[in-house]
Amino acid sequence: MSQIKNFTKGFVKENPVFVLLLGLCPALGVTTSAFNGFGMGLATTFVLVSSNIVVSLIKSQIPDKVRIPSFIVIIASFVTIVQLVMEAFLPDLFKALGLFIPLIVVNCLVLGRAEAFASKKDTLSSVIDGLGMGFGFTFALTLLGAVRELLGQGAIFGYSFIQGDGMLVFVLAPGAFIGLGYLIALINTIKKTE
Amino acid sequence: MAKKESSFVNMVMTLMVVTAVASFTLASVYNITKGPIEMAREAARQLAITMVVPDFDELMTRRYMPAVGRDSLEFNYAYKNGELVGVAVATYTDMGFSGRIRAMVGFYPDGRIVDVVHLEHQETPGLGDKIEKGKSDWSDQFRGLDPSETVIKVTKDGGQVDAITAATITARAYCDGIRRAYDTFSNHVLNDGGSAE
Amino acid sequence: MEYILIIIGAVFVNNIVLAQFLGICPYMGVSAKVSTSVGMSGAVMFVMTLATIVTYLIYTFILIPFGIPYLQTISYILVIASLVQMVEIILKKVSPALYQALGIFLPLITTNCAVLGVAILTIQKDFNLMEGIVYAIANAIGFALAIVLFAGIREHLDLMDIPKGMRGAPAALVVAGIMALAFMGFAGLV
Amino acid sequence: MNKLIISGSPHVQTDESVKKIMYGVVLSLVPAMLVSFYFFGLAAILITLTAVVSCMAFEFVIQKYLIKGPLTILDGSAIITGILLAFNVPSSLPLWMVVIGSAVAIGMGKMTFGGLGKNPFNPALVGRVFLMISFPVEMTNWPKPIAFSTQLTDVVTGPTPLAVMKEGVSQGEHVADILPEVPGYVNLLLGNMGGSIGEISALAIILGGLYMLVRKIITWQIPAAYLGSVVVFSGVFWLIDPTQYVDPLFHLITGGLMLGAIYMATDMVTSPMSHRGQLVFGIGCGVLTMVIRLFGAYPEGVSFAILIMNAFVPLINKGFKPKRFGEEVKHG
Amino acid sequence: MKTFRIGGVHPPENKIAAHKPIEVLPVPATVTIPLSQHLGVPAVPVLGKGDQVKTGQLIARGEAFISANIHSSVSGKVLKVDDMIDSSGYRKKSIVIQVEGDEWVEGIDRDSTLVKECQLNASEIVKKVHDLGIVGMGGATFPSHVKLMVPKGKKAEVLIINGVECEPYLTADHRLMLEKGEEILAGIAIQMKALHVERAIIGIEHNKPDAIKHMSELCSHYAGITVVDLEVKYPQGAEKQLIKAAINREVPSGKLPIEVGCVVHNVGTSFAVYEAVQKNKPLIERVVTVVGRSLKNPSNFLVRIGTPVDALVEAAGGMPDDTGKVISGGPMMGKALNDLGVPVTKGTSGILVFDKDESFRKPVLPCIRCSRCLNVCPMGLEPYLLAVLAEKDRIEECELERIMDCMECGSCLYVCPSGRPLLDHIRVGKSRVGKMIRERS
Amino acid sequence: MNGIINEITLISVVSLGAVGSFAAIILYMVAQKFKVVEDPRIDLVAEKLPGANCGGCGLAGCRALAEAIVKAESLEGMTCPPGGSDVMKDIASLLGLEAGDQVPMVAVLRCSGSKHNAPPKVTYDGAMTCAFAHSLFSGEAGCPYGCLGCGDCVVACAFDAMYMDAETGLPVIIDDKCVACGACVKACPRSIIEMRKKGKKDRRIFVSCINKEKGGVAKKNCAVACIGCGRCVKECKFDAITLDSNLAYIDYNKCTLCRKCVPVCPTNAIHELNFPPRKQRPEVTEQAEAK
Ligand SMILES: Cc1cc2nc3c(=O)[nH]c(=O)nc-3n(C[C@H](O)[C@H](O)[C@H](O)COP(=O)(O)O)c2cc1C
Ligand SMILES: Cc1cc2nc3c(=O)[nH]c(=O)nc-3n(C[C@H](O)[C@H](O)[C@H](O)COP(=O)(O)O)c2cc1C
Ligand SMILES: Cc1cc2nc3c(=O)[nH]c(=O)nc-3n(C[C@H](O)[C@H](O)[C@H](O)COP(=O)(O)O)c2cc1C
Ligand SMILES: Cc1cc2nc3c(=O)[nH]c(=O)nc-3n(C[C@H](O)[C@H](O)[C@H](O)CO)c2cc1C
Ligand code: SF4
Ligand code: SF4
Ligand code: SF4
Ligand code: SF4
Ligand code: FES
Repeated sequence: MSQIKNFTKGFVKENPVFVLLLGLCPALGVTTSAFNGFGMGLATTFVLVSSNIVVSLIKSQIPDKVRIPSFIVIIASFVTIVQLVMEAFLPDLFKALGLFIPLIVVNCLVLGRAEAFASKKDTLSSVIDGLGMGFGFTFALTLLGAVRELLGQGAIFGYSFIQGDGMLVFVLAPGAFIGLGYLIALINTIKKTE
Repeated sequence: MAKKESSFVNMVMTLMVVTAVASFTLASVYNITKGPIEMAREAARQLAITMVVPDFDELMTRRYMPAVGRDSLEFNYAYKNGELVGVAVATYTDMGFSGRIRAMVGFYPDGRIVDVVHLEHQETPGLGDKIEKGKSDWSDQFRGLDPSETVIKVTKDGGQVDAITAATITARAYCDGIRRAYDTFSNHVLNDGGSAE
Repeated sequence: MEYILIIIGAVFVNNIVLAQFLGICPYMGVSAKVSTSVGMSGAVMFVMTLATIVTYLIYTFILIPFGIPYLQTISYILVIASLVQMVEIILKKVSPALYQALGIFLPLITTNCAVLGVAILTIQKDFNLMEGIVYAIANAIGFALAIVLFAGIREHLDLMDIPKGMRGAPAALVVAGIMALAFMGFAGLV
Repeated sequence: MNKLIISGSPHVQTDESVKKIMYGVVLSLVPAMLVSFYFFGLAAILITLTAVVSCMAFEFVIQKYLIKGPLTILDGSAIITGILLAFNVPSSLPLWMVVIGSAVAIGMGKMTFGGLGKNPFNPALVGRVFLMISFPVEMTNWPKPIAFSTQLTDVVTGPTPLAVMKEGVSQGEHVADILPEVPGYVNLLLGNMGGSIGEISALAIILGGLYMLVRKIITWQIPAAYLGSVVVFSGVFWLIDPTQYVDPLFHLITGGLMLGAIYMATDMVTSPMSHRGQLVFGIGCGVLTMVIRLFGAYPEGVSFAILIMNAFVPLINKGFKPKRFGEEVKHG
Repeated sequence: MKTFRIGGVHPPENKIAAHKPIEVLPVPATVTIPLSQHLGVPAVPVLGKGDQVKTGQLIARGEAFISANIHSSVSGKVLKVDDMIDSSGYRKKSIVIQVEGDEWVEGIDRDSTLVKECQLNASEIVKKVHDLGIVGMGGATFPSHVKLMVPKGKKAEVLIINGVECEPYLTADHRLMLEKGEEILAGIAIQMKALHVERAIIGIEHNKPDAIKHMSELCSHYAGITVVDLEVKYPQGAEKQLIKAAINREVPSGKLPIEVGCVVHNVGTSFAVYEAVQKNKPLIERVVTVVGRSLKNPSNFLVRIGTPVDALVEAAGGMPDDTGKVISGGPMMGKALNDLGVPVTKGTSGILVFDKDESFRKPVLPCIRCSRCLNVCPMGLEPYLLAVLAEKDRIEECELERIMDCMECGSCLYVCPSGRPLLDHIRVGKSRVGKMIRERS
Repeated sequence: MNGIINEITLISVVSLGAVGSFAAIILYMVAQKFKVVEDPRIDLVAEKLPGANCGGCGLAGCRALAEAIVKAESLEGMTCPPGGSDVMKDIASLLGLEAGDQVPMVAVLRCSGSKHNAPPKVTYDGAMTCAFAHSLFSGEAGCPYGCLGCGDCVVACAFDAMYMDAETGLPVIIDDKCVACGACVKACPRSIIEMRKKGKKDRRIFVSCINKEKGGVAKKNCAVACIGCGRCVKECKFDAITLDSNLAYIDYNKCTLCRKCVPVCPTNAIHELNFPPRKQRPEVTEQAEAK
């Protein structure tokens, strides 16, 4: 697989959210606005790429039985770094994302990629894979956030188009499920016609 | 590329090393960010205070227990040129629609409300979150009210505050928080003869 | 009364899956059949309760006294992961029958945000140990309710020929959305 | 000789058909519709018409262009969905919201799953609850009934009897003090109260229900279990503390209970198959309705209760099978 | 009035030929006699091409336990023993006989005088029934001698005689009861003797008041035989439902009536038993109702087995122009024919001629889950579920849902407002489940 | 550096290190004490899998999938969304599953009883399932062997490799999409579809009929039925064709694709696929349907 393909596959063909259905909790939980989705996506990308690098570097030093705990520790460290840095420098976003920042640690996507990819491939590929998947994740979250923000508040990235409120339901929990459901249906159809 | 086998020593060593390295790194990051995090928190508090009291050059902080309620309130006395110009009370209510609402209420020394800003809440976006200054001007109606004259309750409950449409519960709760602040304020500030000391 | 409010709140009003978006992966993944979803629910309840207890102890007796609460995430996940693995290995040996019923779901739960989420929320909400345990169990019941209902509907949809584009995840998510809509009716119960 | 036709047995079929059933329901809805037109006037007519037309239009568009399957808009089910959706909104609702509600009811509630017969949730209720959550302000703005009104804007609004009751009780007033604030029981029965377009007249709805029972469109199990459990549940609380809980009759004839019990819970697509299951379903609806009415944030819980019970239907169908012939071995 | 409890439907009765006395149909030019006219193993021919036969002569022997002898219904010459098209269009081994005169085998008493007394003991009766090829005339054509032999360890208490004729249109049993009531009762007495039972109940539906009256009167001369008046409801004639209706016992799932001490026989079977035991006459003719709304002359014919169907239709006024469907049997359980050259067999109770406009099924629409099918299923099954499970080939689940209890009565398909082909799918499911069960053991 | 490394660092390292090693020790002891003997390949396969335990495969975690694969000794129906096809390929080579060189096969329809060749005599009006139609009657055309045209095979094909041709009433197999899974063969109640060797350049020759009735009877129902005349058997120099119960069958292992038998069939029952057009038209028969 060429590195470019490796990188681009995350956007649509193997999009972690739309196609692989991984990391759905943050995808649903934080996407009340496009910006929140974007922020969460970047945070996840950072963790993904960093832990991919570290894992691919030290993979041969890890005995099997403690492989998963070790990976988890590595990932958790990066998550905590994100947590601390974000709280220090982006306190508003930190508040908005809330519980879902520490939960990056259990995002199936991160651990899955560390295990499936980084623990087997060389560092460069791992980085590219991490970036591709991360951006795909970011793309998905931003898109879902934009849709929900547009329908729920009549705005995108905070810029309002309408007076008053939109359809509140899209800001609330049901809207997350419904929005994602129809987005996946849409992506499926697009993929098929391609 | 031979994998290490899972012997006892290997396992413990590996995990120990990994955790040690991880915690070392984290501790470093923690130490670096500790300052900024506190600054950010402080800045947020400062911002809220400046929004609800007149211009000041000195702050003094005290905590008082309210007559009703589990936790104490934080009183920020604001002085300009040594003179008390206002008190910013960080108050709370547990009557909100979902969880505790915290707000900062500013009083003139005579007990009139300067302004109110929310600090923290989990009310429903689009409904209860209209208490936020940025989302709606609903909370502006408290400006200049004197709680000793105006009943800080929603009209449905016989007060003089207009409720938020379709979010009476939140409005009711917000009033409760403001009253808690005022009652404590009047106990500790007004009844003390208007001075903090 | 306190406990009853916690239970009603966690099961109906703030259902862990339908309102808090935790544990969506197993919710989508292990809900194809009612029988497996029941097994999964049992395993979640077991692990969630255990994890909440252990992490609570770690938090109050290690992280707080030593002034290192920022290590919450990393220590929690480490403990949960080892705990689950340990339980799995023990179960496999001691009670193969129980392992068949629950154990096969255990590895799935290690990397489940519901468990870690509830552990963190227990601390955030200032619960004491007993409240934390009740909270964990209630959340597990909420998870069970959501996933078993959902599995029932999915089995039903399996028999219908739903439109091609909606088959699988999209229809499942829309169903989850409508269930979340319906559960909003419980608003204000606590 | 012409070609013979071959098929498996049986070779005769009833002349009952989906169309006949659906139009039977539509017919039975006429009394309630007339009452609503009487009290809410032109606005009610407009909303009902908009809902029916847009429901049919959405079904047509989706079937033709998205699913590309056979067209069935004339089978009458979309008409029912439209009418019942309209019946579940206040007469002051802006028409564009009615259109959104219809789109959600048909698009999300029904066609997402392939159309008639495949939806797990009641489409009209999906639309209604969606609107309720999306536009809480407009959806809880209840015009006061005025005979033969042609007014479309600036109507006088007021809370529904249930909302008055809930608000009053939550403020610590006694039921006896609140009751004078709401219309008397006869008026409640006839429909002279604030509320959604079609839910106001319990009498007209019961009339329609009887017609459907006689035509065997519905069975008695669900309405009976539903209403019965509401009476029992509210009765118990009423007996315990009549100052805080109003009597069962009030609960029966206010709000959307009648409409829900007779038309929405009985939707065969989204209710259990066996009689035993239907009883369980009805009881579940009744209990949930009362839990929400008495303890929840909403004064009314019928829509939510039915939707939640819809989610239970597959499990009920699994757990409550019809009685099998030869199930228990009888001796002698 | 009694009836069974669960389910049931009320299709329009259309008993057009109810008042038509039984007519004897002339012997046709050739007859085709299939070797498998009964449930169980096909009979084995005992003669070959070119052989000369007499009416009533044994031409094929049922050698297995569940099988039946077959006798020639005419006299003449065997044209061939070959595969002939049967009612399904598949070819089945049959004996084709060219009719020459009508010469009967000796020993057959063709006199119509009633012979009530029966000297034979139980096993002799069974042997006679076996030898003379009597099978159930109620539709299933189960060899009657098997049913007259109570298995070891079981005890028969009641003989139930099925005079229900719940199928619309059909009137053969009705006419038989009116015209041959005496003989039927004599037959019942013989069957009671064979089974060693003291009690017999004749179940007749309320829409045949004349038959109820007639049979009740005749019964007064017999000890232990009573008539029970049953509410009109399809499928009351089905064995398990009839037992439930008549004596309120439920045959457990997968079990035979003898489990609850019952044996069920059709009135036609009783008549055939009478003729076999008292008159030595094998089962070579039967009453067939030929009806149809456009048919000029709906009739009840006494027909020789092997007569081609078109001869019957011809006798009833000829095939109407707009015929769409010809059914062998009743409208609920019968089989649509694709060739009118096929013969009448021991199980043919009627020939129905449908106009084109009543021949097609309703257009198939999606199931609206109205639960009508489930409410009418007399076995308490969930036809809508069985049908989808079968359609999706989910055979194990079909078995768990007790698909094998389905007796193919067709009530579900009849009642479905969406016109779903429920029974078609269920039949496929049943055959697959049956195969699975057989492979398992 | 003083601000960055201080006693917090020390406490952190010590306490987390302690937790970590404690976890390791527990894991080790538990693993030792409760060792369960398993197929060692499960571990190998599990190692290849991502270990995300996401449940995407429909099973309870990666190990469950590994166990299922090893137990089934096949990868049929097993997928791993996070790992993708690469992982599955890895596993396949690990277990040597795809090793043997399989002869490429493809499904062929051995019936040409189209509406034109075998005109319907009656109208079927029941459920559109061949299984039921087969049990009910011999078919609209009367051929008890021929295709019923309700498309059970098409429904069974998970690869969209079949469709019903509305004109002929027969299913059509799209060679390129067919993966020879055999689902259609199982689905057909009349065993009309056969799995045959794909042949050189995809060329195939076969008798497109399975009717075992006597020639005359068969021919009455269908113009292109094999009548069992045996001319092809005589024509074939390689003994590839056998005649059994009035039906010729071509053994694809013996057939050399010489196509000599095709023109001699009086009913055009022998089909040739993917051959270039013939130089001179066979003069024996009326033109075969060129489709
Ligand atoms: C999902 C949901 C969220 C809600 N959020 C709030 C809220 O944040 N604040 C609030 O006061 N009411 C909220 N409500 C509405 C309350 O349930 C209640 O109906 C309302 O406060 C009554 O106020 P009204 O008298 O102004 O209509 C919410 C309702 C639902 C269903
Ligand atoms: C395989 C099989 C075995 C049977 N064995 C007996 C039997 O031993 N004794 C008996 O009285 N009837 C027996 N029966 C007859 C049935 O009870 C029943 O009378 C027959 O199947 C026709 O009934 P129906 O028309 O309701 O289907 C048997 C039927 C079948 C199919
Ligand atoms: C759905 C159904 C309906 C039946 N209806 C009749 C009927 O009306 N009259 C009848 O004699 N047998 C009917 N039978 C057949 C009986 O079940 C049973 O086979 C028969 O009475 C046994 O008697 P026999 O063996 O003498 O035919 C029906 C069977 C089924 C499955
Ligand atoms: C008795 C009866 C009640 C019905 N109730 C509803 C209803 O509450 N909401 C609705 O959308 N459709 C209703 N329908 C119409 C139809 O069944 C419904 O649209 C299906 O759920 C669509 O698949 C009803 C139909 C009948 C026969
Ligand atoms: S055909 Fe079978 S499933 Fe249908 S009603 Fe009759 S017994 Fe029940
Ligand atoms: S009768 Fe027909 S429409 Fe009704 S449930 Fe049964 S199959 Fe479905
Ligand atoms: S079912 Fe399988 S063998 Fe048949 S056509 Fe489709 S892919 Fe080919
Ligand atoms: S080939 Fe077989 S399964 Fe396919 S349509 Fe013909 S008969 Fe049916
Ligand atoms: S992201 Fe929450 S369970 Fe997978």
